[in-house]
Amino acid sequence: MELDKLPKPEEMQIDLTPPESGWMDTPVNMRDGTYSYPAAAKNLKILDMPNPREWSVTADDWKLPQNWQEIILEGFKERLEKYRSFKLFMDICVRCGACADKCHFFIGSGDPKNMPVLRAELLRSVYRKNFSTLGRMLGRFSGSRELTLPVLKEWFYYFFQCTECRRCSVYCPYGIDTAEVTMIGRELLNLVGLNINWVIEPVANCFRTGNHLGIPPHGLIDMWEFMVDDIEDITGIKVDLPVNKKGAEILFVTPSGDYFADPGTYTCMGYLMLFHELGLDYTWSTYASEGGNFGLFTSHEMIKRLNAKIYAEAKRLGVKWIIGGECGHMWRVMHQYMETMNGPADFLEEPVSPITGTKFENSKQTKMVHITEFTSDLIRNGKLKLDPSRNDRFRVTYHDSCNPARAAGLMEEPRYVLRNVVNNFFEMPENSIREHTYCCGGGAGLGNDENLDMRMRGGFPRANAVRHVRDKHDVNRLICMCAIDRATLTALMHYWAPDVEVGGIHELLANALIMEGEHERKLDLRGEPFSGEEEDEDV
Amino acid sequence: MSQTLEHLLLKKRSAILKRWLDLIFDTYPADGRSFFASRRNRIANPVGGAIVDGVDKLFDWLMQGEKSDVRDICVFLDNIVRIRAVQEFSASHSIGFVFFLKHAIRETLDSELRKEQLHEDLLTFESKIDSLALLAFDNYSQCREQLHQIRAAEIRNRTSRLLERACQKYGMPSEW
Amino acid sequence: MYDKGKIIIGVIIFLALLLSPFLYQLGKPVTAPTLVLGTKEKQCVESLAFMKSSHMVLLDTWRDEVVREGKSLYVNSAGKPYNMSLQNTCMKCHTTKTQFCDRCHDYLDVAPNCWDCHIAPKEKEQQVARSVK
Amino acid sequence: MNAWFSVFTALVAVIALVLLAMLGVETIGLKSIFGVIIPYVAFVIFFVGVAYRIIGWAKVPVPFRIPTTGGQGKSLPWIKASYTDAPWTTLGVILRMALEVLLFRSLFRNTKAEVREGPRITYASAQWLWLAGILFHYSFLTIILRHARFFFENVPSFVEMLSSVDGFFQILVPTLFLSDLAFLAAVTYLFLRRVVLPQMRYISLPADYFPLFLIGGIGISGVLMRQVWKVDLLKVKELTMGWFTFHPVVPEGLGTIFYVHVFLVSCLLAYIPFSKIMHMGGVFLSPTRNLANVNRSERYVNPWNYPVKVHTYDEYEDEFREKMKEAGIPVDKE
Repeated sequence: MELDKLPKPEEMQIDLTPPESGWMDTPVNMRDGTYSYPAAAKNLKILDMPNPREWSVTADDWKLPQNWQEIILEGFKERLEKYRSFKLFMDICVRCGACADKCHFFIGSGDPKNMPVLRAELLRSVYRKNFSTLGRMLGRFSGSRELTLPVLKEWFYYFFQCTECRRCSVYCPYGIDTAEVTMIGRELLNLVGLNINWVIEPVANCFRTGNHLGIPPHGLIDMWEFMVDDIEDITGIKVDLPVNKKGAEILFVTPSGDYFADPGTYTCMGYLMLFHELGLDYTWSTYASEGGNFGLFTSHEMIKRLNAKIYAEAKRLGVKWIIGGECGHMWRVMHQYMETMNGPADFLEEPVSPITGTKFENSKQTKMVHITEFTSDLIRNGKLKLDPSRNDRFRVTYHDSCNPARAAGLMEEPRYVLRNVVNNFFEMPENSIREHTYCCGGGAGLGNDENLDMRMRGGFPRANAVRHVRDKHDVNRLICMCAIDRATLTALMHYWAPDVEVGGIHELLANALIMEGEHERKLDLRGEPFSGEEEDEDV
Repeated sequence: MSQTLEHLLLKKRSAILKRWLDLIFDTYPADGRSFFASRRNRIANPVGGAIVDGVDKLFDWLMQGEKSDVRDICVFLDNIVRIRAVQEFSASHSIGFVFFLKHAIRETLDSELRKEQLHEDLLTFESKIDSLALLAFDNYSQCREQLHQIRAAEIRNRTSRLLERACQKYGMPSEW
Repeated sequence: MYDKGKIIIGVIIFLALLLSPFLYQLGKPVTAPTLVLGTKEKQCVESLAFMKSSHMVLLDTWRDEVVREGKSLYVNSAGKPYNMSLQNTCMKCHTTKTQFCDRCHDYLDVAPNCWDCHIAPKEKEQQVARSVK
Repeated sequence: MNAWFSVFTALVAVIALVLLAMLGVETIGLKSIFGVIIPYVAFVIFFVGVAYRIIGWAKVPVPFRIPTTGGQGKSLPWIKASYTDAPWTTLGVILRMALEVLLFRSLFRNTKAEVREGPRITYASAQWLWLAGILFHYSFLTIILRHARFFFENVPSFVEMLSSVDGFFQILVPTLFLSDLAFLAAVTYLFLRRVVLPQMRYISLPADYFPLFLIGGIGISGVLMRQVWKVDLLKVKELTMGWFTFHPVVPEGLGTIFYVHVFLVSCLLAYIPFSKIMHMGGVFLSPTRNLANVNRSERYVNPWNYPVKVHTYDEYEDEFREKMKEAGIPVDKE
């Protein structure tokens, strides 16, 4: 640019400040770093999903089927007849704006279409046009509009810019849940082949091989054995590794992020050590090796297709009940969908802890217990020997993952475990934890690389609350109960609060766990000395 | 900086800062603008909080004259630049906010500057703002660079165990 | 799952509340109360229409003028003077509170605060009731 | 659509309705249409429309149990669970719904923390929306209940109590009701909020302003009729009792303001089934609020659950059998 043509500072803002035109007339601006790449055709083919093709988000032509409008409207109608939530949420919003400043994407970006109310209005406007008498009659005055290509692009952009975290739903006077709206919005997009690869590839992999990365069974075994070796190095104990073991009492399912991705792997080692120490009769499965379910980010049908493996495997192996590991959206599926979709699991028994004899009454129908429910019961009954001082190097805070907090009500159990395994635990500000928790910004399939800027923006409210406790209490470890969190919060902290590391609950538990026959432990699961830097030289 | 200009800047501090903030918030969409500008707590409105605080500190730093420490200012600057580095598309948009201060000062002190013939002093002060902008540019580049590192680290982390195992098993170098 | 039973009960309750005025009266015509004027006088202090809609304003003005300003004479729009007194002017004609004032006030559920201070003139029925007691 | 255009459109629509009533009654003299026919038609539309909409929702199933948990769920006996925010009993659900419907519980959560001077963060609740909402709905309800004196021949006793409490301060003659004041204040706040806050202005449609103006118009015409252009209440009740006894009469001498009021109310009634005001029924049906968080302890049936294509274990083992055997993983076949 020539110097004399440089814009003045006040001119620079012109293209950023939208004119006071209404939202209906403001088309979406796809910027690099804020959208996700489309799903590869091969993945759609594996899943028999419609319109597999290679296409680009920034291209004008999205290679849609000729009658795409008809397909979407047909799908719209079908879903209005199937989901009361959807129909109701289309009808009763009064646009009071209570949700507006609750969305982490809006808080971080200021983009008005990230206000939950407007995100839903993107669908509602089309709903009014096609399914409401007054809307059809009054046209734009009632806030209705045609389903055009720009509208569709807007849907794609903003429904893949919602992490389905449900924070807005907590504040809505009518309980309107944007996650429900986004889920249906994505289902509609899927009907014409609009989806993102970071969702569809894990789905395709999971469908075929049982886990998101598409690791075949022998690869899994290899990974687990690797962990067993690491544990032996650290503790001197070779832990059991039961895989696909028929007749075991318990099937253990956890997200595959725990097998492959740091820092989830340390949590996974924690499970292995805990179960070994208890002498639990349990098994891992290579077929049902994925707790996470990216079907949740695709369609209700896809949730069911992927989730079916859990009960099927439990039945095949003849276990009595199931324990689920630390994961976020996995627990939304297990808690709210699994039993309705693939149950009743009457071939299983009501879960009873073999160690304490505690009946898990709250899981008597689904027969699936959350690992922190299981562990907190152990601690409560004094079944674990713990030395929390081993974790003294860590000043810990806890991030409630959206789904366990707002869709399952799991808030106290993880805290109870944490308080028993660390000495320094600090809560983040009240309006950013428990049911008010801020999303990591990378849930619902948005945790990909191309979308990094958007994630950093969306995750800023969370990171900012972490920074608050970091500055106030020198917090250096952010604990979470979700595989996606462990991955995306790591990146988020790297950018916003570089001295805070991310980890899982059972990693810290395993650090503190005094195992029978262990040699003197100097290193934590990450191979770092318990007491901090001064012993570095000894090692 | 002459006594008079400093005096004026201090006297009109709040007006200048307000104008500067307005200009910064104006770079956001109308609806976000009002949300960011609303006086709220940092947990509920972290962007607004960081910008309001940051602007305050930057101005004070500029007023400190010779005593000011560059390391301090980098921290304050970072609070704002780091946010804008992931919000805005272009570098100029991200760091241009520094120059808005010039605009805010000229606008707020217009008549006084004329009356007291302070334009020369102003130029001196403005060159300091220019240095600030250069620092902001460094800072912006660091942020973007960091994002690239995060990207790489993330891909590595995602399958770290697999790769480590593969390297071990097949004798490949583990550094990559 | 539909929860049809609960919803239908809810809708029925709502609709019943809506219909309650119709059901309560059950189609019987309601006649407005007839007032016993108690006098042969053709003309009240002001016009009939005004008295019907705004007698409370007139009485309120009277009260204020008598109590606060010590005036006692009211000249109506036709120039005719009246003594501003509820008991000596109004009730002189409309002698029966129960059959004049109350009929309308009860019908329309209006609770005027006149009788917080004033004592209604004794009516025959009341006297009878008292003597029995 | 520009935000101001939305305000303008809605305002013009309501003014047009007022003028229509004035014109119809004063100039053309269609008192029986505005006093009887339109109210009847509006009532029928309201009655049938509301029932139709709610039954329309009821016909659609709730396939999954999806409560939003606003607190600790019921799990181990020694963990304190939140009875109303993550209810696990029917009573808990009823209480949650009662809090939601009667006290606007979720809106009340709208706590906004504020930084005061100094390093400490204090949390102050900024619940103006909640307050205005509560004021608006409760004063509206009070006003409707007070109107029962026109709906029943023998006025129920609670109406008099309500009126005496409502007119407690005895300001002006006839007494100015507190609910009228609160109502007009709340409507004004709700309107100003929409136009003053840019993000509210951005999301507001003519369909948001129209009912506000309409309801405001009803309130204003009502207060005017009570305080300024007084009407003969005996005649008003003659007319209203005419409706409810199916012996409609149009008494002479009722002022135009009365017909304007009645016409605006009729418009509101007829508009409700087509509008967002249906939230009054919808709030009861919201699946994120009216379901117990007993997802893992009780069966929930999806009426349209259908079989889907899955990848079975046999298919899986067929693909990986050799590798599995090699890795020492037990297999079903061979």
